[in-house]
Amino acid sequence: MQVKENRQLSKDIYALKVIGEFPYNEVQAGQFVDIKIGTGLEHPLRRPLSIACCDTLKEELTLIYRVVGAGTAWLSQRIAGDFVDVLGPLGTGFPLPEPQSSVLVVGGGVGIPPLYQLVREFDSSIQPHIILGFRDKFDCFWIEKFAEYGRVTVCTEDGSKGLKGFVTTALGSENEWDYLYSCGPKPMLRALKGHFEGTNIQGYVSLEERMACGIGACAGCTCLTSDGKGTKRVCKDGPVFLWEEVAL
Amino acid sequence: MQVKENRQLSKDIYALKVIGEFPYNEVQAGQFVDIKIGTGLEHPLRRPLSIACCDTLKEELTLIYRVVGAGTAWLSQRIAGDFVDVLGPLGTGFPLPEPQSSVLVVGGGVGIPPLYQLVREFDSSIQPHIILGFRDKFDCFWIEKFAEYGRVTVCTEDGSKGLKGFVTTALGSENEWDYLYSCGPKPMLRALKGHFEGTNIQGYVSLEERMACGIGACAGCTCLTSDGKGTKRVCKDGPVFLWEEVAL
Amino acid sequence: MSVDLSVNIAALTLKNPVMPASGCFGFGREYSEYYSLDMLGAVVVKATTLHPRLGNPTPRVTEVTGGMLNAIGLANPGLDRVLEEELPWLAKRNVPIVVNVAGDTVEDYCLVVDQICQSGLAHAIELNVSCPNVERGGLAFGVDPPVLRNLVEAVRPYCTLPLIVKLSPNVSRIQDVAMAAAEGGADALSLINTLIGMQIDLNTRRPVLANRTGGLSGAAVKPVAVRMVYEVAKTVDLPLIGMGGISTGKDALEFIMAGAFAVAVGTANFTDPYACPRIIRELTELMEAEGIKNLEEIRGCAL
Amino acid sequence: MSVDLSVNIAALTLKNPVMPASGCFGFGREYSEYYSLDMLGAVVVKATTLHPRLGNPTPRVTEVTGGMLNAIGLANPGLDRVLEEELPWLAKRNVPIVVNVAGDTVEDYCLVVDQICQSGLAHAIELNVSCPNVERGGLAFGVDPPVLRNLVEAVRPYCTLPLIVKLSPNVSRIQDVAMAAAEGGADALSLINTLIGMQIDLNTRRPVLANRTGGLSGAAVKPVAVRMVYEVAKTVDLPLIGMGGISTGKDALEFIMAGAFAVAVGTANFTDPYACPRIIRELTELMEAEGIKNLEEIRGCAL
Ligand SMILES: Cc1cc2nc3c(=O)[nH]c(=O)nc-3n(C[C@H](O)[C@H](O)[C@H](O)COP(=O)(O)OP(=O)(O)OC[C@H]3O[C@@H](n4cnc5c(N)ncnc54)[C@H](O)[C@@H]3O)c2cc1C
Ligand SMILES: Cc1cc2nc3c(=O)[nH]c(=O)nc-3n(C[C@H](O)[C@H](O)[C@H](O)COP(=O)(O)OP(=O)(O)OC[C@H]3O[C@@H](n4cnc5c(N)ncnc54)[C@H](O)[C@@H]3O)c2cc1C
Ligand SMILES: Cc1cc2nc3c(=O)[nH]c(=O)nc-3n(C[C@H](O)[C@H](O)[C@H](O)COP(=O)(O)O)c2cc1C
Ligand SMILES: Cc1cc2nc3c(=O)[nH]c(=O)nc-3n(C[C@H](O)[C@H](O)[C@H](O)COP(=O)(O)O)c2cc1C
Ligand code: FES
Ligand code: FES
Repeated sequence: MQVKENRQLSKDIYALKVIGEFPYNEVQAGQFVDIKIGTGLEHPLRRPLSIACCDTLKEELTLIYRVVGAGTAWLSQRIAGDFVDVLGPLGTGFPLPEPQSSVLVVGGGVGIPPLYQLVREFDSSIQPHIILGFRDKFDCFWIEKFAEYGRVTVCTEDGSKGLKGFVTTALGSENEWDYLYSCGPKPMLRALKGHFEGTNIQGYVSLEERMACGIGACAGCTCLTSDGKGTKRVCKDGPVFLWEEVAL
Repeated sequence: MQVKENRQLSKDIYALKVIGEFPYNEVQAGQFVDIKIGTGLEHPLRRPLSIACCDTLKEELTLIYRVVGAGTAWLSQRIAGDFVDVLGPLGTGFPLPEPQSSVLVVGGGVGIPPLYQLVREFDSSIQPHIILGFRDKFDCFWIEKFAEYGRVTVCTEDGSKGLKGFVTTALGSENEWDYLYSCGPKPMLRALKGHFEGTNIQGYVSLEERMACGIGACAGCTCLTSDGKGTKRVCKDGPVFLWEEVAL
Repeated sequence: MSVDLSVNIAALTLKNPVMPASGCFGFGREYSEYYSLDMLGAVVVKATTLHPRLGNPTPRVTEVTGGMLNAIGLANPGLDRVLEEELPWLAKRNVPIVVNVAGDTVEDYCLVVDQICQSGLAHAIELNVSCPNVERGGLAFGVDPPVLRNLVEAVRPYCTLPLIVKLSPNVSRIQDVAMAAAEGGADALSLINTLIGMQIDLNTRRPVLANRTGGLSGAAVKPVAVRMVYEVAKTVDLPLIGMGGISTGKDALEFIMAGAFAVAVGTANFTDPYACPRIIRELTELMEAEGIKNLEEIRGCAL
Repeated sequence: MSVDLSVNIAALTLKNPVMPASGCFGFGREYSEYYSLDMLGAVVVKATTLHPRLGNPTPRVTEVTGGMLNAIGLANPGLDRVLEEELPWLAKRNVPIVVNVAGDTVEDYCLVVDQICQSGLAHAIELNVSCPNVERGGLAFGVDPPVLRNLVEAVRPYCTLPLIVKLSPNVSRIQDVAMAAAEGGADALSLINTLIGMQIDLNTRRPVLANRTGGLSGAAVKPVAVRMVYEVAKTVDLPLIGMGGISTGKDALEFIMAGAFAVAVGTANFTDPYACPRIIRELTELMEAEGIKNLEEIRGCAL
């Protein structure tokens, strides 16, 4: 696909827009694409990035990524017009909530991107509460874009924007939700599950694991099922799971 | 250094002009530069290319290369403005002839480029005979540029331009030369040496060998001395040698 | 010009010499969404063990320069489910099936080989004696010639299909283990499995892989693999399946010139899910361009 | 913050842990045109043998993905000229000199080690028991524990300087050869030398290297090297010099975290003639950024 724009959103976070042939219509929120790094043999493993926005009209995908290593550094240097090899959409995304239901959406850091595509897909009857956790005010992105789809609460670890603390700080006492959709670091997912233990909430978590094939063939990215007796492939069976399915 | 121009001269031959900081004034004809391929770790060995032209006024180097593998293919894709990592000048070049002497210059294929810088450095009293051997008419380059510095005879293997045959075809019976400067495939150098056996000609050959360090430290590129009892480093002691010094 | 890509490995006839490497292709289902498996010379499935295995904790894959490390730890659904669910599905395609077998004990190997051969669902057995990730697993069998010979001899009577023994590269003299496998009764050899490597995360200051070490594969190991194929081709008179860093038709040709009858493609599938059919096409085009009519013409020409 | 990069390897004190690897730096003259050798932790010179050696026919180097193959074949001017011309020049710099010694026989090793120690021109000996390129050379000594132990024991009485034994990676269990070297009396170990590889030229259909096989080095081998340093650090109580694919300060840190006291840089010098001083600078900056005051703080932290 071709880079349309690769914009720096903060010190190390970028939004990459790519266009070109892609099965835009098949995208499900929570799915990801797998991107080839470099043109040679130095980087044989693709890098998984969630689909932050799939615009089927404009035929363009947006990916939001943090530069953490060689692959994302390479990606950050692509400019409009460059080609990148994008495989996808891959994995199993978020099942959508029933219309009219009460929905909580919680994301942390670069776990936030797939939730944007998710809230875009919600039925208009749904007004989710969206909790976004960032490191600090410089790390924040897309808050206004999320605000178009629901009530947004921002938390930062240092309190430099919104509430101070982790996303759990923003949960409050209201526990009567039908659905929870979450993506972010494992401790966050664990804390969320703990918080809602015993309620009737239907909780979806999106997991991260180092991947090789990205399509379910290599068994590289498995996670344990919650009984500890079986495995699921994050790339194929997930990345989105019902939280009772998997060990967090 | 920065690419000023990377022009395709024929199907697989390119002329690369680079500018930027470089000790232009230290260049001796027959020396080479060593170029880093790619930006990552895939290609650890630099590629040696002869200096075809060192323009000290414009402060620019010209290199002429044939695309034969991954490194030269990468180089052929550089465009004006790109940066390339150029190490040099390296090696020991051609000692210049005494003024007034009669000089024969013989090059084959991509052995021709360093001879251009050589004839440029000749004293104006010298009118060399320059024999250039190419595969076929499509493979020819810089014939007119050489013609500014001496009498040029072109040979092609298939006779599609100039004389048909190898450069030795063009030697004729005249054997009274003071100097011979040659660069090209080993069989050509051997044939030249054979041809002038017994004459008083001072023969210089420029050798090629696969290199690692390019500066004389790894012993990768050695050639045997003519007695077979010692070695010389093509990258440091050469690439130019008196033909009695080395085994051809 | 039309080129003949077919090749015989023991009693097995392959329409072309390119197959996915074990463990990099599951049981074929996922890649069949990208292309028809019928295009392949064969399909080599994931290591199958007597009992199901969850494998090692994650992370169990990571990238290194020109390659990757894996410490999957032989995760697989176990013999029963492989026989009930995986092989029957694969057997419906029109492609020879090679089942990679691993075990902790000689008995395990014999049992699994026996049942797979009896099932009639496979066309050859590949004995994985070299997986470096399981404590009591492959490694012990694959690096000691007498131990390997014993294993192959023990398995041989149960193996009614062509028996391919897959060699570990973590040895001083690959010829010696190859010879031991031949003496034990192998019909063919495949090589190389992964070298053992490690990567350390500078932030956590710990090995990246939960298992600490993992198997190195990909372009980085290709020179070692080509050398080993060459050494074994010179000394052992068995058909060889070469692998280790193959990602283009040229790479495949390099192994064939070093003496390989066929080649397997592992890590390259992850970079490009279409790697296997692309390599078949590139190999065909190279042979056409060079006027090579069949593989025998060039096999081992660099020896 | 100021960081202390100094390190002791046996009786040798290095101002920093970075040295060029043997064979990749000649006897220092060429690189001294690029920077002052005084910046280095030490200089390890090319393998020195009793008699001069021309080495193997060319081509004897070639590039592979993420690395290179070399089959130099221990080309060197021989003990006499090394003692007369090379070491005296180098001894005028302010940097410890490690002389890498190779030989075909135990006697050769003893003779060369003896004379170098007596010359007073060196600070340590590195025994190259692993060069894979010479028919009767290093390989035999380096891959068989008892043979290695004998060699080290034989050399030990002649070696009045710190004795570093350089291990070959072409073995199944590096711990066993490391232990043998320790038992023989080594003061320190360096690892790894090159893996054995091959590249075939598709045009000539022959191995690229005239020697056919060559030693693989560079980034491609780094995971194997880190793993081996890690394994040896866990089992043998000697200071280790780690090498294999180091081209940045981060790479150096990875080896130190795996248990290395110091590191050597080979192939990376060819990519960047300033590699060694750059790596020293990068390592210093990394330690500053991470608040690491000295190397001991992190040495072996990944074990
Ligand atoms: C399903 C999925 C969706 C993701 N979506 C996003 C996203 O939308 N935005 C974003 O910034 N990041 C996302 N990540 C994480 C992202 O894939 C890694 O940050 C990225 O691969 C790091 O590559 P690198 O080369 O820069 O880092 P390096 O550390 O150099 O990577 C080395 C290797 O480790 C792997 N790796 C490193 N960190 C991770 C990680 N956290 N998870 C998985 N593999 C890792 C890389 O893929 C690569 O193989 C996602 C991960 C998964 C599994
Ligand atoms: C002193 C010297 C001057 C040279 N000048 C020129 C010149 O002006 N123009 C030109 O076109 N070529 C020149 N060459 C040859 C040029 O260096 C090779 O064609 C080039 O390195 C090939 O690189 P590659 O990656 O495209 O090919 P590959 O075949 O992919 O190269 C793989 C490896 O082989 C080495 N190699 C391949 N062919 C040769 C060769 N013929 N000589 C040396 N090493 C080789 C490469 O450096 C590399 O390490 C010169 C060689 C030397 C030694
Ligand atoms: C993720 C992964 C899993 C593997 N699993 C197995 C396995 O189950 N059995 C086996 O014999 N080899 C296994 N291998 C080794 C490959 O089959 C192959 O021998 C090796 O990867 C070298 O080939 P490559 O460089 O093309 O990947 C595995 C390799 C990888 C990368
Ligand atoms: C061209 C070359 C020559 C070498 N010569 C020697 C040698 O003479 N003695 C020795 O012990 N190791 C020799 N080596 C091995 C290196 O010292 C080092 O162990 C190996 O290259 C791994 O490090 P690297 O990946 O940083 O190159 C040589 C390596 C190369 C590339
Ligand atoms: S990454 Fe291969 S199975 Fe998930
Ligand atoms: S290339 Fe290293 S000595 Fe010439």
